[in-house]
Amino acid sequence: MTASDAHLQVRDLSVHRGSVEVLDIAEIDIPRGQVTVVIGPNGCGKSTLLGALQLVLHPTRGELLLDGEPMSANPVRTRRRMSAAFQEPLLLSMSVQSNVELPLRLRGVDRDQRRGAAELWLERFGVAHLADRHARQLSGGEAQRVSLARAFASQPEVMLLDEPFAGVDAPTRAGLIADFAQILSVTRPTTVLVTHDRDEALRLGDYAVLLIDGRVRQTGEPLDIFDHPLDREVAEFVGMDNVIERSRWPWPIAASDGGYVCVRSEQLSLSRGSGAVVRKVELIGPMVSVSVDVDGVLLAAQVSRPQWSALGVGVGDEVAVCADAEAIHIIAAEQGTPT
Amino acid sequence: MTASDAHLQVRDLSVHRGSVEVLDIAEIDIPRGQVTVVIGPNGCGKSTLLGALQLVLHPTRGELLLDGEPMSANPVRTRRRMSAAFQEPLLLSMSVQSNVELPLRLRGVDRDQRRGAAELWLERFGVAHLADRHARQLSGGEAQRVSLARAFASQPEVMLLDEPFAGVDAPTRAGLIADFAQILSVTRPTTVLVTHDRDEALRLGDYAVLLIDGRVRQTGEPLDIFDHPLDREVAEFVGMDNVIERSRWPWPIAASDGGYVCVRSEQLSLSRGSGAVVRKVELIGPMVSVSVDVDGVLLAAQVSRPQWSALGVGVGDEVAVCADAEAIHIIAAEQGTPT
Amino acid sequence: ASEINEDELILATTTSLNDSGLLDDLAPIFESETGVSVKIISVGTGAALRMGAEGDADVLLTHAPDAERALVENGDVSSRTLVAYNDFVIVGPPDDPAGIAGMRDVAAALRQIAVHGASGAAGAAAFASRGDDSGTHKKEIALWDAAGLAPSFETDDWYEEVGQGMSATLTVANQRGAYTLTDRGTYLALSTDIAELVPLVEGDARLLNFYSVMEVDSGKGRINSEAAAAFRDFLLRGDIQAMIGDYLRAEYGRSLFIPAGGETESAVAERARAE
Amino acid sequence: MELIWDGIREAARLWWAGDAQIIEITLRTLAISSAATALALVVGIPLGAVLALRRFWGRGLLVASVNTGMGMPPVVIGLLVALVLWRSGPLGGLDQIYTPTAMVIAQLLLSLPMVVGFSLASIQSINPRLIGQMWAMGANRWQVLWLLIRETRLGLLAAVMAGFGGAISEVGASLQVGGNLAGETRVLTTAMVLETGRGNFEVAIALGVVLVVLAFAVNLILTAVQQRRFIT
Amino acid sequence: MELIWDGIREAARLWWAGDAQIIEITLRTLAISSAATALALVVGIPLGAVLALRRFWGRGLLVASVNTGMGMPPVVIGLLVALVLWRSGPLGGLDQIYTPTAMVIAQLLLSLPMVVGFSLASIQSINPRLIGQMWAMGANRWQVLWLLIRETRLGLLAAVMAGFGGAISEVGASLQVGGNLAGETRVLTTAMVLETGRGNFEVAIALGVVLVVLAFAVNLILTAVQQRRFIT
Ligand SMILES: Nc1ncnc2c1ncn2[C@@H]1O[C@H](COP(=O)(O)OP(=O)(O)OP(=O)(O)O)[C@@H](O)[C@H]1O
Ligand SMILES: Nc1ncnc2c1ncn2[C@@H]1O[C@H](COP(=O)(O)OP(=O)(O)OP(=O)(O)O)[C@@H](O)[C@H]1O
Ligand SMILES: [Mg+2]
Ligand SMILES: [Mg+2]
Repeated sequence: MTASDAHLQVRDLSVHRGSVEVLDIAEIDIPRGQVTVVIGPNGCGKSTLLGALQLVLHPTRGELLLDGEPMSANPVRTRRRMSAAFQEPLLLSMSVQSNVELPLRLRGVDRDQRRGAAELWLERFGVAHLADRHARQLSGGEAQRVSLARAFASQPEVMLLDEPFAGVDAPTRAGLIADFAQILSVTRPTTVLVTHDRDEALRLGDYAVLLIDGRVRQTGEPLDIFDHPLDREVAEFVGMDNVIERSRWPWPIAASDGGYVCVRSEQLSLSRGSGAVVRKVELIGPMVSVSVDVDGVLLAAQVSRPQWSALGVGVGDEVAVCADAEAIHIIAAEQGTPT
Repeated sequence: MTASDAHLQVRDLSVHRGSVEVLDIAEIDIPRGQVTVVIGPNGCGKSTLLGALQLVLHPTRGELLLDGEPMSANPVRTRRRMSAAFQEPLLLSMSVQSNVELPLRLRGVDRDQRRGAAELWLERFGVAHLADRHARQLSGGEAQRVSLARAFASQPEVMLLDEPFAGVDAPTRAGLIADFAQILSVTRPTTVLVTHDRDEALRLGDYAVLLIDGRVRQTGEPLDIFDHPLDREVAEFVGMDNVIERSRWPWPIAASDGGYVCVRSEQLSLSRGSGAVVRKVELIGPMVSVSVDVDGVLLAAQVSRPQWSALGVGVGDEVAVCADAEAIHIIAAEQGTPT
Repeated sequence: ASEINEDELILATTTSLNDSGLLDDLAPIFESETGVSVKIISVGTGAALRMGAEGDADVLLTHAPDAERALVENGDVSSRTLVAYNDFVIVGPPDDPAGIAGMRDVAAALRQIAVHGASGAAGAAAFASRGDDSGTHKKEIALWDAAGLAPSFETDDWYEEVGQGMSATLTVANQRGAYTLTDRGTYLALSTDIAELVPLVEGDARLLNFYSVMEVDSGKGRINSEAAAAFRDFLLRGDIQAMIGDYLRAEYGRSLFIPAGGETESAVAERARAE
Repeated sequence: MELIWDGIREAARLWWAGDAQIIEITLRTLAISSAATALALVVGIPLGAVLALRRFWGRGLLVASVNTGMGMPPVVIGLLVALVLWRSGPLGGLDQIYTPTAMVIAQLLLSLPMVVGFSLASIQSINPRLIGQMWAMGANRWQVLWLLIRETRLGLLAAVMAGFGGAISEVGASLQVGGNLAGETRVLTTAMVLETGRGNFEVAIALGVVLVVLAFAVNLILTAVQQRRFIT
Repeated sequence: MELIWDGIREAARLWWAGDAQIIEITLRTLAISSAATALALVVGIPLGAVLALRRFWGRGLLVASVNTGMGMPPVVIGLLVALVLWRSGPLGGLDQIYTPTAMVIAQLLLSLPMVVGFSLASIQSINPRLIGQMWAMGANRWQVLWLLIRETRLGLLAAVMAGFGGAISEVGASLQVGGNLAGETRVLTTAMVLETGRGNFEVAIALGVVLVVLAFAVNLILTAVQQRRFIT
């Protein structure tokens, strides 16, 4: 991505909360018209980053650029090119309809247009029947959907969404994510989306930024981050259940010392045979999580229930374990032990 | 379960919010020392049910029994046998430590014991380092963990948890769920847990109650509900992606008219062969979602990426589709169209 | 609880008298002699008389002879005795637009103020009335009556009803450059702060200001009649009368109150006219 | 005690009889106190918002001063205003002493700290993240103020009522700067003081009744607004 | 204007010289107004909480009455208390008229509506779900009240300051029921009125200065408490 493709640019940003520096970012370029997902553990600074981009939290240092211009030159105008749905649905004490209309009202959009937009987006997020409700009288998921509708209703250039689907029920969420991808692909706002959910990150994200402890640790395509974490901590965060020191890895592997071998439990396949002993079996919904012992190294594998029953083994039995060469990711020594 | 196994009993409960009846429950028996998960779409009344059990919302009709005694006889005493973590982490404006100690303080527990309990549970939920922080100065996930620690710190007989892990990051969540299962299996409080997450429901729930529109639609073992929904709406809620009218089902099936055939996309396996045409392929993280056309009926299938690449087909190609007989669930006509 | 409280005496008096500070000097002497504590309640004249009528005070010290006589006739008070007197003065702006300075006939002076005020001439001075039914206000009305006039704020632009105490009325008159009728005590106390007002008319016998002590009738309820009688006698005692006469004399160069214990008003007026 | 009944009866009678003077006094009272309260709101709410939301040097002292203002005796305020407006004072040339304008100024100064103090407290108790959300929605300074007022209307209306209550019930300053001139600056409270001094307790109570009924009517309306949208 | 400077100088002089009388009056003022405010808090906060949290018939009217109470003129309250406590009144037998007790009662009645009204507004603006959480944690009635006070201390302290300010600065009622007796019921405000009447403007202003300094000191402390734990 060249700098001109970057719609939003973060340069040398430092944000303090209280007296602690919770964000210290050298640079992020957020591509225009795409979805950038921000991932990272709790308290790593994701919401703080969104707050800074929305010019709501004031950085102690650094520059934020929108289309190459400093965002803080005219904060109100900048904010009006953006919209945000924060982590808690912060609705004002007025009706749902008025809440959704509010950003448009603040921009001086006339009544009819406001009304139309609000109705459209409430409908899309499945809460049109709540339009006349007072905002305090909503269930958790309903409030979240209203907050999303509000963020969309002003059709901004840039959208900042903090865990937009966290409280939404599973089937609706699946539906919304599909819709969402479709909506975004049509109107193509630049979107920054914070999420804890890997599926969401992979399905919606064109680009991902991974924060740990207030610093950018990896950026790139979401799938690439999930499959090729750069260091041990990232590997653990992206759900590599097997992060094994290279020296202990039970199978032969390209030489070079140190570092780690990572593989996801889903990507270890089990078959009838020998080489590993089943140590623990746990049913997790439609999947079976199996802990197997290969030459003293415990590996986690996950197979579907039909596959498991076809295998017909139990704790203490021997099975064959096979790791797809493609699925194995190696972290080089110098990266594996970050300072 | 006999009535005496039921720790909490709900009888003929009706709760209004505003002037609308949002909950109308004939009966629920919540088994002692087990985890009952409450599931259902947004706005179905899950939080309202927890509120009523906590004696915070006042029913317009009905009875709530704890150990067979009416809960409302002595509300304060009853509440002190329980604890709750609500959907939004409702912390008071004091330090994190004081928040966690508060339920114990209200029960007159002495200072040292309180402090010990608070430290223990903050530690377990990974937020011990935040003990002296003011409750307003937390990230979303941090606040949620503090609220959980507070619910656990008083070690109550009954625990009511409303989406306890919604804002917690993925790896921590996996860890917490494992810990949680372990903690509960040791101390065995009676737990009522609201969740949107199928994995959580399956891993933690001994018993499940499914609400739709304020009514109990199905109860039983979580897996049973997920695999054997009683009607179409439940089937859709539990994520049966393929709910096909029996008459349109492309394969032979035991006679009897009407009703639906349901199967989860993960449980349709694809293999080289013919009989179906691939219509759409979507990558979702490590899985591949495939839409196939079998005699004009569109079915959703899901396979892992290695499997998919092994198959080596693309849109327009033919594949063989096979539904495990075990995985197919049939909804009889009279149940399939609920009134 | 309906017994008489023998230890305290409630004295209702007018604000202008209390503001002079005289009673603050006398009360401690009475208290140390009798052991009865005196509660000096300073209110408007009307309120003081009303308190007597309702039995909410034991003894009254006021300066509104006509209204006081009504109380006597009503039987609200069992005695009314003159204690001391001083005089009222008409004060006004030093340039004296109505030209009343030095007049002896107060009624004529008032008529002149009225005529001047009604003329509406540029720089015409107003008259500020207490307008609060106090002793001073009642005196003012009587004087207007003597002048054959009955001005009112509603019909006469030059006539203002302040509706406050003497010092406030003097302040208003001072600010507005208006004439007003004041008791000499308050005028003297305030004279440094109301430089815009000078005495213009004084000396008319009709300007005398009589202070009388009244014992509230014991039939009014829990009246401490014994102490009330003692207080009346105390005020009339020679040494106390002398103290009253000397009060602030050094400061102002003249008596603020002229003792007249037990005398009649007409006798005092007679004597004053003779001077 | 019958005095009170007499007073109420007297109030009804005066009002029924359409006593010109009492009506005039009542209207004047309402006009002066409403003007003072309105000014106090226009100045006080933005000031309260600034004190609540901005951190600057000397803010603590300013907040304490505002709070102290709530305890500023009307007599002190009256005296200060009088000193300024008296002929000898710096603004004596304006000839505003003993006019309704002077009373509006004094009552404004009296109710301002109340309005600022309670706006401050109400706005400070809003979730700061909600204020962030307001900015994030693209509100400018004035729109944020408007939204803050909407959100805190419960507290602000209490402030309005306290401010209006403080203004209309005040007497010390009104006497000093208004002079209680009949037909010019006499309001209900100063008339009451006068009637009390006169010993006309019934009339004083009657005026009090009128004042209380007036305040009650205003507050009934404001309370209706305040409680209207409150939901359990 | 020099009057003010004279007054300030006089205040400093009196205070420096340790003038027994002014110290005595100041302490009495503080004692009476603190007692009245404390009582107002003890009675008013629970009342405000009940009005905020419970729905019952007549509640709206009661709320409006409380709000009206904020506009109750001190003179009306003074007159009513006096009518009750005067010898001729129903409680005249208690001999409490012209005592500090009578003044505490009058000031209590004056500051109570302020405390109730602002407790009501503050408690009503708490998120109702948070109150649910308090109950859910097993708090009994009094513990919930305590937690509500903790949560709303911002608003409540404003109420305390307004209540204290109203009490200490009030003069009409104190004069009527206290009688301004030297050494017994003379407080700063009534002393100010007396000195003003006597033409001792410097002394009056000096007393006013003492009063303002006192109110400022108290409010400085309360403001420090109020703003202490507030975090952006
Ligand atoms: N304070 C309120 N006043 C009126 N209606 C309310 C109120 N709170 C919730 N409701 C309504 O009551 C119903 C049940 O709400 P509840 O919060 O129990 O849902 P829920 O199952 O917890 O949903 P979610 O998954 O979104 O948390 C919803 O339809 C909601 O709109
Ligand atoms: N108001 C505040 N005052 C002080 N510190 C704060 C405040 N809010 C958040 N923090 C701290 O700042 C850090 C970053 O918080 P932030 O909310 O950005 O985290 P996050 O990545 O969004 O986490 P989550 O996934 O839990 O929402 C955390 O360590 C948090 O404890
Ligand atoms: Mg966050
Ligand atoms: Mg809920």
